[in-house]
Amino acid sequence: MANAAAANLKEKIGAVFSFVIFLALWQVASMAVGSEALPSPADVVAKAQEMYTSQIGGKSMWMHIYYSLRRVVGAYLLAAVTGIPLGIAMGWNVKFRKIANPIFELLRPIPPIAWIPIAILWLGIGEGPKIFICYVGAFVIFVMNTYTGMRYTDHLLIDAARTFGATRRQQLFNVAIPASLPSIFAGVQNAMSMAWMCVLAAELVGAREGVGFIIIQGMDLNNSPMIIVGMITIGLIGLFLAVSLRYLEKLLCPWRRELQ
Amino acid sequence: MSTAHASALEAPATSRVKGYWKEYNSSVFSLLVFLLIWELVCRLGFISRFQLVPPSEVIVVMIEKFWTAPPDGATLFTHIAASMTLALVGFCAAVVVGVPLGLLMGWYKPVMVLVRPLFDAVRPIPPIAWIPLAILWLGIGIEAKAFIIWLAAFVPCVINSYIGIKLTNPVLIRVARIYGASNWETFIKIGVPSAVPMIFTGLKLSLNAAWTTLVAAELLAASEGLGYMIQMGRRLARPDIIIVGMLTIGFTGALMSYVLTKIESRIASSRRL
Amino acid sequence: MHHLSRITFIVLALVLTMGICSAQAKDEIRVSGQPCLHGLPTWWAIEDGWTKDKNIDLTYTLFPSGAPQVEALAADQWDVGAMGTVPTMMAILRYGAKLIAISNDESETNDLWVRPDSPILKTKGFNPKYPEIYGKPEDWKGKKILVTTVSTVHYALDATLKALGLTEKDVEVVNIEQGQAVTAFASSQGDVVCLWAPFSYTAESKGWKKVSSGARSGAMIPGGVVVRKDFAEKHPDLVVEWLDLYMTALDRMRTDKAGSGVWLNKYFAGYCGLQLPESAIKSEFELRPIFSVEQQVKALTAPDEASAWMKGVADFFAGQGRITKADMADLEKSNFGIDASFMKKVQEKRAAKK
Amino acid sequence: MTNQQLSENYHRGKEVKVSVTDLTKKYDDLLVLNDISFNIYKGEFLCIVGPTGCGKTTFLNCLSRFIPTTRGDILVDGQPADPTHHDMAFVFQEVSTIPWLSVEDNIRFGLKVKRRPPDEVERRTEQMLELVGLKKFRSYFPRQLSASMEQRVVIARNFALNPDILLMDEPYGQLDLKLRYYLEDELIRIWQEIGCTVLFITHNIEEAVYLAQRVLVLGQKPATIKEEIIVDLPRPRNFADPAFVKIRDHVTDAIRWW
Repeated sequence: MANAAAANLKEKIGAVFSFVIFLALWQVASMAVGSEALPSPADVVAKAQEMYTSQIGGKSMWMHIYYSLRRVVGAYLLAAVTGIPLGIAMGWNVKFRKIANPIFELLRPIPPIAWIPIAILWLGIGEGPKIFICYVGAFVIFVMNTYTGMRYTDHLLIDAARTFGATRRQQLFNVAIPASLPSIFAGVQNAMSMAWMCVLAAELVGAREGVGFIIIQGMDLNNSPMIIVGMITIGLIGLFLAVSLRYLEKLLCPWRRELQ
Repeated sequence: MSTAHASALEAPATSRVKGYWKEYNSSVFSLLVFLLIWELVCRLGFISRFQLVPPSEVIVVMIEKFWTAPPDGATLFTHIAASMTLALVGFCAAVVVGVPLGLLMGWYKPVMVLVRPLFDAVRPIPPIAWIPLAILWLGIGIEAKAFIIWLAAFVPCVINSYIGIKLTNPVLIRVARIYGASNWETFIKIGVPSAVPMIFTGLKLSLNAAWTTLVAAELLAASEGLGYMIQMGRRLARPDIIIVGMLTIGFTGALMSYVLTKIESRIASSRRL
Repeated sequence: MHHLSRITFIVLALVLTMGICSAQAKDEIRVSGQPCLHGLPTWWAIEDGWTKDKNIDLTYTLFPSGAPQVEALAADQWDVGAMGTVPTMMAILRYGAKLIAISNDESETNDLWVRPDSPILKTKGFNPKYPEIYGKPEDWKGKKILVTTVSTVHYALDATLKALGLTEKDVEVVNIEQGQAVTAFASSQGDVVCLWAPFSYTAESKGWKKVSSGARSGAMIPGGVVVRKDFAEKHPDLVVEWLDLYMTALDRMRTDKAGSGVWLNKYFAGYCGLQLPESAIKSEFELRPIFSVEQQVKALTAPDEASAWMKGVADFFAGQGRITKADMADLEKSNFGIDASFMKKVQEKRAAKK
Repeated sequence: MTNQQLSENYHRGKEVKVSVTDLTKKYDDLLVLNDISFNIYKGEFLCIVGPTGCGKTTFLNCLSRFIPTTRGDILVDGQPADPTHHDMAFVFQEVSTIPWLSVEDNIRFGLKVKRRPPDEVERRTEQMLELVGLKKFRSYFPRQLSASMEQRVVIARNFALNPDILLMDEPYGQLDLKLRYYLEDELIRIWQEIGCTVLFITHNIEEAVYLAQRVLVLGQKPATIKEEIIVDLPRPRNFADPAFVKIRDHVTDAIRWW
């Protein structure tokens, strides 16, 4: 116990240490190349304070964050609701797989960002295309992970269920789906980071609100502290999303152990 | 005599073809139906031809694009070559840096304690958010674009190498230790080889990430490449060019991961992993 | 398969219902615009309540640039709007949109910039026909030029090179978006950067020097005001009504520069999120000639004005291989989509009022 | 002969290879090994038996320096034990073939880590391949082998070093009976041929008596040596031999006692 606490403390000190080194290097680098190319940490903090207390493009920073989050979460839920059942169907029913897989395989390798023009062509501007882009990104991951999980379900398990006289339906709901949960959950995390990346891409290409817009503003105004504050905000939200998902996962599936 | 021989040889071949056909007929059928519906939706005017181009036209444009440069300024091959170069440069750089870093993080505690916090801090920032800084720091040449792709490909490389080496069978580590191997030697002779399968999984994810980010990277100062082609399609309001660009990205990406999978299975089978 | 199409259907249906629900109202006109001077009129009309006693309802959508604006036109997302010459041409060519007014003359705000130490600045007026262009052909040769290709500023660059007796092959053209171009040029990338306002003002504030522009190189770049084909056919009266408002704003901009400047500043800073220095706001009105209703009617009908300007741009694109001969023929057949009837009705309406 | 005499005879004139004195190991407050002292003679086959969880594995780990000892000395040829200086070998409970190396490369592994000259590496490898009868399978990978073949590879790898001491931690615990008997005979055969020092840990009394020249019985945690039994039986031994049964019962009693 004492050892573990000591190791934990050591790790924390290490983390602090590495950040201190990082900040120091940042400061030195910014002095070396000039604050134009790389603003110092202090500049960034000052800018952050200003940005979070004033309005950008007629909205506060919190509103921008809200807009981005709304898009991501909406698209993500939609993707989960549609992608997981599709993956299950593809993994379970051979006929369905043969029909759906080729089309899925045709569209799957197209990166979500490449869908942007088509999304605008079909859905115009506004929330539609942005949600659509995030949806495409998360959907593919949900389907892939669910499908992989289903396909690699241990056949022994299903055979065991069959010998107990389980119906096809019971085999699916009591054996195959629970057995593919780990793979599905791996997708849960990946799909979120993909959706988060996609919302940025969508906002970078055209939006009036959202955190991606902040970065584009920073670039258009040639204001590098603003860009960096935007990036840090994005990173923090990404982290927040990942952590809350992990927490949710622990809550829902306490049996899953994680590799440290 | 010879005819009997020939038919005996042919029989398995035809049955193999039949087998393939049986395996894939419904897939081929479903693709054809998909294309047919797509064609009809466009032809019958359910969707305006400015929003979606029928597949027949897409194919024509795609074939044309193999040797004609207008309207986007380069042939399809030029675009593919440019994009692939870019993606592979970023990908290779990510592998060269990311895999050793992940391995060292998994093996040496101090490396992990120092690097992990920074890595965790940078990781949630999507690569495309770096575009403005990439321009600022690296300009508008291939460096900035490769940097964006590098960032995208770097993360799975590190994570998978890290997990791979963490999963090294402890018994094997002890085997090396008992023979008096140093920590470094154990790392090289036991840790690294045992992480190889995970590293390969990471490489596939990496390549995928690299290719996904490509379009975003090519939004940034490019005069050729598939992302640029799509961009030109937008400026010229040419949905056919956009769709050809999208499909080409899809095909090329799928082809590249197929090649990597082949390489992997070749290496794996030579080592019987 | 069924699943997939059902999913897409659901997504589409959801989004469409969202769109329709929010769009049902009285006589609605959906207007599109950009963070630019020519986007101001509609926003101004909405904010200042010009439509209170009128039977129309304006909604305004801002687009960062022309490409998504034209894409949104394909998706029937807006009815009327103002945009640059290139998207205007694309909207006309691909979607049969009508050019009903010239928002402003953008020739001077599509400009080419260099850093103060550039050798191009040493000479001026090499070609006496274009006295305001800087540099000798030798100075320009081999320069790396950052430009958003297939755009009006690309047209201005082309005209400048022609004026110096050069072609694009003599220089290195790098395609880049406007915001990125500023960032890249600021970090010492490239030798010349081609920008349009408001990015030009950033260039100015950084001390970069203007070496040419559309106006200086004889390239006329008219900002287009367009109407969607369907809408023009179904609601010509609404188009006239809106155009009247638009012209009212333009008239104010012409006559009351200071008063309009306040609104432009509000539009930029409060709505578009662009912080511009006061001098930039002033420049907006100085550098962009704006036409009155009478001038508009003349420009739209005279063979040597709007149609000639559009033809200049179209020729440039045809020369670049961006549009085909068939496209060119289409454009000429439709007289570049120019339709003066709406502007004439505005003129009649105003005459009647007087 | 009484046990006492047997023991005295056994120890007389033998050359000490490994000497363990006062070996103690604590995990925080948990005492696992308590003051263990004994010698291992050169070329001896020594078995340690004890109930499950008595600290056998901890003991081996201390011996091979995988974990630091709390107190006490372990000397090999009068020098503190150290894998980098001494030739130690270890056969683990788990199968420890290296999956990405072929049979022959597995056997070479230890020799190469020890940086033996190449001609010696080749010679020893050939010899071991012959000895364990895997010549035909030299280029196979562990995945392609049966469990018994894998264990033979591991044994070959360890004997190839001609180690100062070979430590074996219940190596056959996971195998079925037939295989175990076969490998036990194999082990004895190789040991007799090569003649190195073996310390074999097991919880299987029969196995211990079958293999060992001498058996040490460990008591419950904290582990201490409870009894030493000399197994003075001719080889090959027979499970049904009354003398064998007598010793086996004696060891069983010794363990049951605690």
